[in-house]
Amino acid sequence: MIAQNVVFGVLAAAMVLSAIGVVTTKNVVHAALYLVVVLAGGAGQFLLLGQEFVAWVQVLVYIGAVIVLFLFGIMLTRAPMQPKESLDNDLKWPGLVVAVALVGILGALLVDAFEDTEIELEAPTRTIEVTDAVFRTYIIPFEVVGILLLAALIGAVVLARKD
Amino acid sequence: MWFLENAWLVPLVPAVSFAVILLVGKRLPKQGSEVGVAAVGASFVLACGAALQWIQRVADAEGADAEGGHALARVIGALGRSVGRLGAEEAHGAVVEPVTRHTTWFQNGGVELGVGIQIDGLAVMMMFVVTLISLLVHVYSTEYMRGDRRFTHYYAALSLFTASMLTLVVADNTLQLLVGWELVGLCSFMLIGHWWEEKPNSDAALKAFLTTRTGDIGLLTGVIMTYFVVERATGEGSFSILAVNEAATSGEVGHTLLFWTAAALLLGIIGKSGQFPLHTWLPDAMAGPTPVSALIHAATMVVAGVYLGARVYPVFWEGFSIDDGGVNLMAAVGGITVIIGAALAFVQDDVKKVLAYSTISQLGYMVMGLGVGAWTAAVFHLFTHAFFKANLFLGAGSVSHSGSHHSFDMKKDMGGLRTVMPTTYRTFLIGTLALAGIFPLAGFWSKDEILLGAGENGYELFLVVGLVGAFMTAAYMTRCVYYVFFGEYRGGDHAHADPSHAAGDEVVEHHLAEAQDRHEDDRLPVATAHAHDDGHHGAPHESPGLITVPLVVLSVFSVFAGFLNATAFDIEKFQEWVEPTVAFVPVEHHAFDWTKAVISVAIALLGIGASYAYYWLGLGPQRLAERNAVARAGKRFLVEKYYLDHLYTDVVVGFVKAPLARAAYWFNQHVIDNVLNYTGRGARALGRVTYDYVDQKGVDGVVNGIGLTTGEAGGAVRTIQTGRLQFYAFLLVAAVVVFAALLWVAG
Amino acid sequence: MLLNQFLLLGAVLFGTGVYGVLTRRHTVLVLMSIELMLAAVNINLVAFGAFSGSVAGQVFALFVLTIAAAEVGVGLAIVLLIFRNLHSSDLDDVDVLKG
Amino acid sequence: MEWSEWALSLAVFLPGVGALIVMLIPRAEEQLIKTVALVTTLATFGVVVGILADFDYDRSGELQFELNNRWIDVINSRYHVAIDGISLPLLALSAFVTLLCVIYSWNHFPEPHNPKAFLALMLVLEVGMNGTFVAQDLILFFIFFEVVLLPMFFMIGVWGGPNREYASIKFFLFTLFGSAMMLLGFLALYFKVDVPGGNTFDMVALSEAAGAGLTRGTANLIFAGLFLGFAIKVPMFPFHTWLPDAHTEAPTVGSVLLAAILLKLGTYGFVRIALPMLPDAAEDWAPWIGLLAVIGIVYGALGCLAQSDMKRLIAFSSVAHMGFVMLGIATLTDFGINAAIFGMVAHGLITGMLFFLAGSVQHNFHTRELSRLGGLLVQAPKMGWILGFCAMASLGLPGLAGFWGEFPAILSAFSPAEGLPVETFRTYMVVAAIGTVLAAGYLLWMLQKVAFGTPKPEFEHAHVHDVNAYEWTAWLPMLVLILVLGIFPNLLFGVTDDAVTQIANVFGG
Repeated sequence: MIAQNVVFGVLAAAMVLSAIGVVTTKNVVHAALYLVVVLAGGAGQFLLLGQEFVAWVQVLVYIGAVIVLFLFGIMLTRAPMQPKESLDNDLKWPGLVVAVALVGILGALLVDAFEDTEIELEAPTRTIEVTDAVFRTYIIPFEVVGILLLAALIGAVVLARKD
Repeated sequence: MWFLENAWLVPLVPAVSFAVILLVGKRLPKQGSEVGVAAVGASFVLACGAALQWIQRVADAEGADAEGGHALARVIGALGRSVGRLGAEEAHGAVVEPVTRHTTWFQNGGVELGVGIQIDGLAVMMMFVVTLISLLVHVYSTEYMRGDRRFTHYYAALSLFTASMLTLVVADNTLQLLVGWELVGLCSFMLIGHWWEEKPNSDAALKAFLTTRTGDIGLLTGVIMTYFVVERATGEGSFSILAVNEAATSGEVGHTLLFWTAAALLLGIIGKSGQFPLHTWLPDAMAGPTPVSALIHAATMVVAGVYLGARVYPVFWEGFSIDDGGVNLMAAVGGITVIIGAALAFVQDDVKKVLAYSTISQLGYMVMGLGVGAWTAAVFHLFTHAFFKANLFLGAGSVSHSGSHHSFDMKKDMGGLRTVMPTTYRTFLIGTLALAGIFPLAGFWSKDEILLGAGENGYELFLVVGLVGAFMTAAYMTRCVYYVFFGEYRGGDHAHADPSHAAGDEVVEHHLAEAQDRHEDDRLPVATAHAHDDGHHGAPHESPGLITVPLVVLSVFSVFAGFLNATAFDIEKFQEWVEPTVAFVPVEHHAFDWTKAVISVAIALLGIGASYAYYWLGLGPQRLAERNAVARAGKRFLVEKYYLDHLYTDVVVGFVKAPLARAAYWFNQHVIDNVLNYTGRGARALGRVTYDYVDQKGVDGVVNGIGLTTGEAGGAVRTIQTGRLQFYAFLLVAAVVVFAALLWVAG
Repeated sequence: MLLNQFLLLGAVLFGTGVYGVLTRRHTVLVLMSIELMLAAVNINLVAFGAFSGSVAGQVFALFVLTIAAAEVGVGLAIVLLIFRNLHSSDLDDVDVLKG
Repeated sequence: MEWSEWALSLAVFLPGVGALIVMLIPRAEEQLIKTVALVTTLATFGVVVGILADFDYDRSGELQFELNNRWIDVINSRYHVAIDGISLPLLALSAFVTLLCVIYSWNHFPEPHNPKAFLALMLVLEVGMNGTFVAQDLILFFIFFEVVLLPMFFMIGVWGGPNREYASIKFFLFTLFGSAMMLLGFLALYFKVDVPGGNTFDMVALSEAAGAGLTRGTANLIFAGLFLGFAIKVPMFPFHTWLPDAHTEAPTVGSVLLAAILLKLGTYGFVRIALPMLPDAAEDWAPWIGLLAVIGIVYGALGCLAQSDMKRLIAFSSVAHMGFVMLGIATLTDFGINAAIFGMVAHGLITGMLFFLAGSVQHNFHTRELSRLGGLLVQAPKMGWILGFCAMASLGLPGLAGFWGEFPAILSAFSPAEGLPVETFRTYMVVAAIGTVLAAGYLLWMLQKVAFGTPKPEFEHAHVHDVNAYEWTAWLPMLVLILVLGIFPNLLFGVTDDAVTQIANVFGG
């Protein structure tokens, strides 16, 4: 158990630091790369929890596709690659206060609610169980999401098309 | 009993007529006027039927009360006017129940609130007066308003007015009374603003509506309080007038509540009946057509306030402790109005305005009468005043219609008309004498009774006020008669040459109307329109029969109406028929006092004499105002109407409309609307300054910070414009956090 | 392992995301911050799934992923469009529609 | 299933079906699109008329046409719809006004035209409005409440006036903010209230529980959330600033719907949710609500007097009128709440009409500047008279509908529910009565500016059309209703009374 906790700690620290990087860095490309670290860390956490499938999907879809998309977006909009004076608006301090307060209240609520509840890990969830659930119990949402993706695809093409 | 039980038909008939005139009036041969006349005629017949049956009912009750006897004989007897023979009847003590009918109007909170009729002597009397005068005005208007640009609308509004006024009269509950009250206000608005193309007219209409509406704050709250007066006494609220009166007399309602109810209702009366200090709208209301002034702003609508006072009199009686004598709010308001109204009548050049101020003053008498406990006298004065004041107004209308080219300026456009307009002159003179209170005309009897009541009930102050008022009334009316009918005719051709010079807006008005009629939309300049004037605008001449007949009818009433309650000859029919016997207060009746009567007539004659000496004989200090600074200031004070109009228009309305409303709006746009944006700006500036201090330290940073903040100001303006998505998101999140925290802490 | 350690991690990531959404001026960065928030939600879902021993958590996490992908796609398309028309991707500059 | 079970769902979702069909029709087929929209709203109105006919008026205090199906089991939220005497008039109003709006827009489409999108949005809007009035489950209510938001956002943002972007975003964010607070309140109700049978979003059960198990503090806090949500929608002072902007910028039909129905969602929320579910908190809050209400009355009136734009003036008058409604609610008496519901319907009809008129005036003169207008009665007498009629109705002339919303509200303030500070409310009463005079002031002032006098030189030869056939069709029913409700107020009071009495009983009133 200790090993797992150590791994968690390392991953969590990396994630939090990278997340802060995402929202504070002055370079847009760096932000995207920081985001990669956060997401990869998330995948790691999933593995730690024995949820293999979703972990790999996270790696493939997010890190593989979404981030690439972001980088494309950054390049196409000629976002400032070099450190710019400020990428922030003037809500910095109020925003920080609110965000900290939000974390505080969420943390307090969570601690209050779950205290020292342990996660009893059984064997890692097998992919077959997941697919089983997706294609039986959640088949309708699955199809809906499929349509949504299609619509988003077409929508994106229509929007971005030059005409 | 049929007429009494079905008295709801009386308002209903004109109401139907209103709808008919509105919908098909323009297509009828006489453009709807025939419908109006017929409907009001029918109402008049119904009202007369109700009056006869009420008299019979009173007689029956007395018959049952006394030794009995043949009812029919008593009715005939009661109707008779022969002095002495029947006057000795002792009527007191008989209880005559009002005839009531009602049906559910709406229910609220399980309480059913009704609409219905309560017909008693007071209501019957009012029904009679309203329908009679309305009928005469309808007939008169067919000639007077002939060719008007909105003839049909005029008749529709008259019908609606009659219906609303009668609704108010027959109402069995204060709420329904309020409905009628507001509706007559609406009709008054429509008719004052009848010629709304010209701004002064619509201004006058607005002023009338808003001023009476100001009084209605009181009426509204007062009516509401009557509901709770009943609730205090019986446990269940009600607007029923009978219930209110019973509750007020029951002694179970606290005096404070009754006082405030009475005070609130009095405010309503002040607004509607042109009492000081809300009287200023009434003279302006003369912007409407003259028959309207006669019907609405003299004889009927403006007495609605007095009627209300008479209707729920026990509330005032108890609330103001009228029994105690001395001074009370109601009598004071009435007394002040008597004097200030009469004083203003002296400086008017417009004959209608003289009459308007006279109306204010006479209404003051009525309110004062109620205030001093002379209920019957006040109501009797309402009754007689309606006839002679309508007579005077219609007479003034007749003069302007046929004698002065539609002008009402008696100094410039009238004079010497007594020979060319003999009928008008005679009827006007009768009206004047009746108003002045000369024995034995109608005004004498009613005014005398008010003075008598004031004297006997412990209100000596108001006796004096009344006498002073009587002197002034006689004097200004004599002045008015002098300018209109005596001296040289001054209405030469100058009115034609320079129409804008004429004081009455109606001149321009009427011609415009005719120009429009003849040339449809092709609007001609006023001067050209004059070229088309034909015979009836030429030399002064007597008005046609449609105008003079109503005048004659009214002067007959002005002469004889007073004998209904000629206490000097022991006739007390009016009191017997009209005074309520159910849920009423013990008002005192006093024997006729010859001394006081002689004094009051003498004072009136003195007033006439003084005026006669001043105007006819040229005695006294002529043109004083031009020579003496004090007199000039005094006159100016009067001409400016005590500056009350300035107070209301410039100070009150001006303040509400300009600084106050603008300030509120500014507050809205710049404070409330921007509180979010300013919060953001403040926070931003604060953050920036802190950041600079922490981060860059030193003077440089401060300078930078100031520079940035100043630069921000420009951005902030833009901030207001764009709505700043992220800023709103910030607020959203912040609020969620705060609420979550609060909920967590609380739960 | 405690359930809370995952949940708290999620909370911190979420808060960071909120901060980014509120303060970043560049549209793409705002989108990234939203991704951050979604990632935090995913961690919560998966943690609860593991805690309760059901696959529902995973399945929902998958849905979130899909929807996030769709959102990024459409979002970037819009950004592209705005950029093409305004030559800026600064959120503060997106105000042409105002009067 | 019985008619009585699916009737409400039909009334709610039929416009949705219509919207779908409209979206499937090619944009060029304008005539067909309009016809479909008209038929849909007509059919919806038909269904509502059927409901009106079938409604058991002797049991108007009970829920009727009830349907209670499983929906989201996880959170114990059910598809529960039903109506009683309170929701019935509002549902009818909603279907009625939408129909008239479709008729009015027949040839009045604002720029950029596009009837397809416009009508589709209007139909979706109707789904939300009807749904809100019939929902008996908080989640369902919330969803419909939010559905209303988007179509209106687009209506203002796309078809609005020159400053539409600002107005629409302001409207959207304001109400969204309120909704978020309201949702928090709903969740708190779900978790905190002791209801037999476990946590629930069911409005009936929550009303019966009447906040059982909550401490006074918690209840007050939850009420605060609900208050924010509803008060912004009403809108109450000082949350009203979105309203004048939204109204001024919105297209005519948008303004009408906004005034006639959308504002009522807020007040309806108070009556249906906030008061019965949290009676204790309501008592604590009532004096403050009353205070804000009377401030709104006077403040709105003053705002009106400062306006130079006819439509903005009418918009501000809404603030004042909704103040009367809220005053009625704040008294927590049956009289007051009845008045509030009457006021909602009356305000919907009257202010809706006024916005229609403002729209037509603008259509004719291409301006709404009061200083430039004048002599409407000369150029378009019928329109002028209708404007006069509506102004009179709006200032609360007895005999017209507006009076019955104001008078009982003022009356109830004389004697509010037990436990409320009597003197405070009597002060409110007097202030509200003064408000009626101010109302007369600004409305007549507007009437004088617009209708009286002679046309200004610049418009002397303008081509002005008087009320046309479409306008007559759309307006006449409203005008008739204003008159009929004014003369026979029991048509409405009779329906609402029982249901209202039940709510007010909680407060011992």
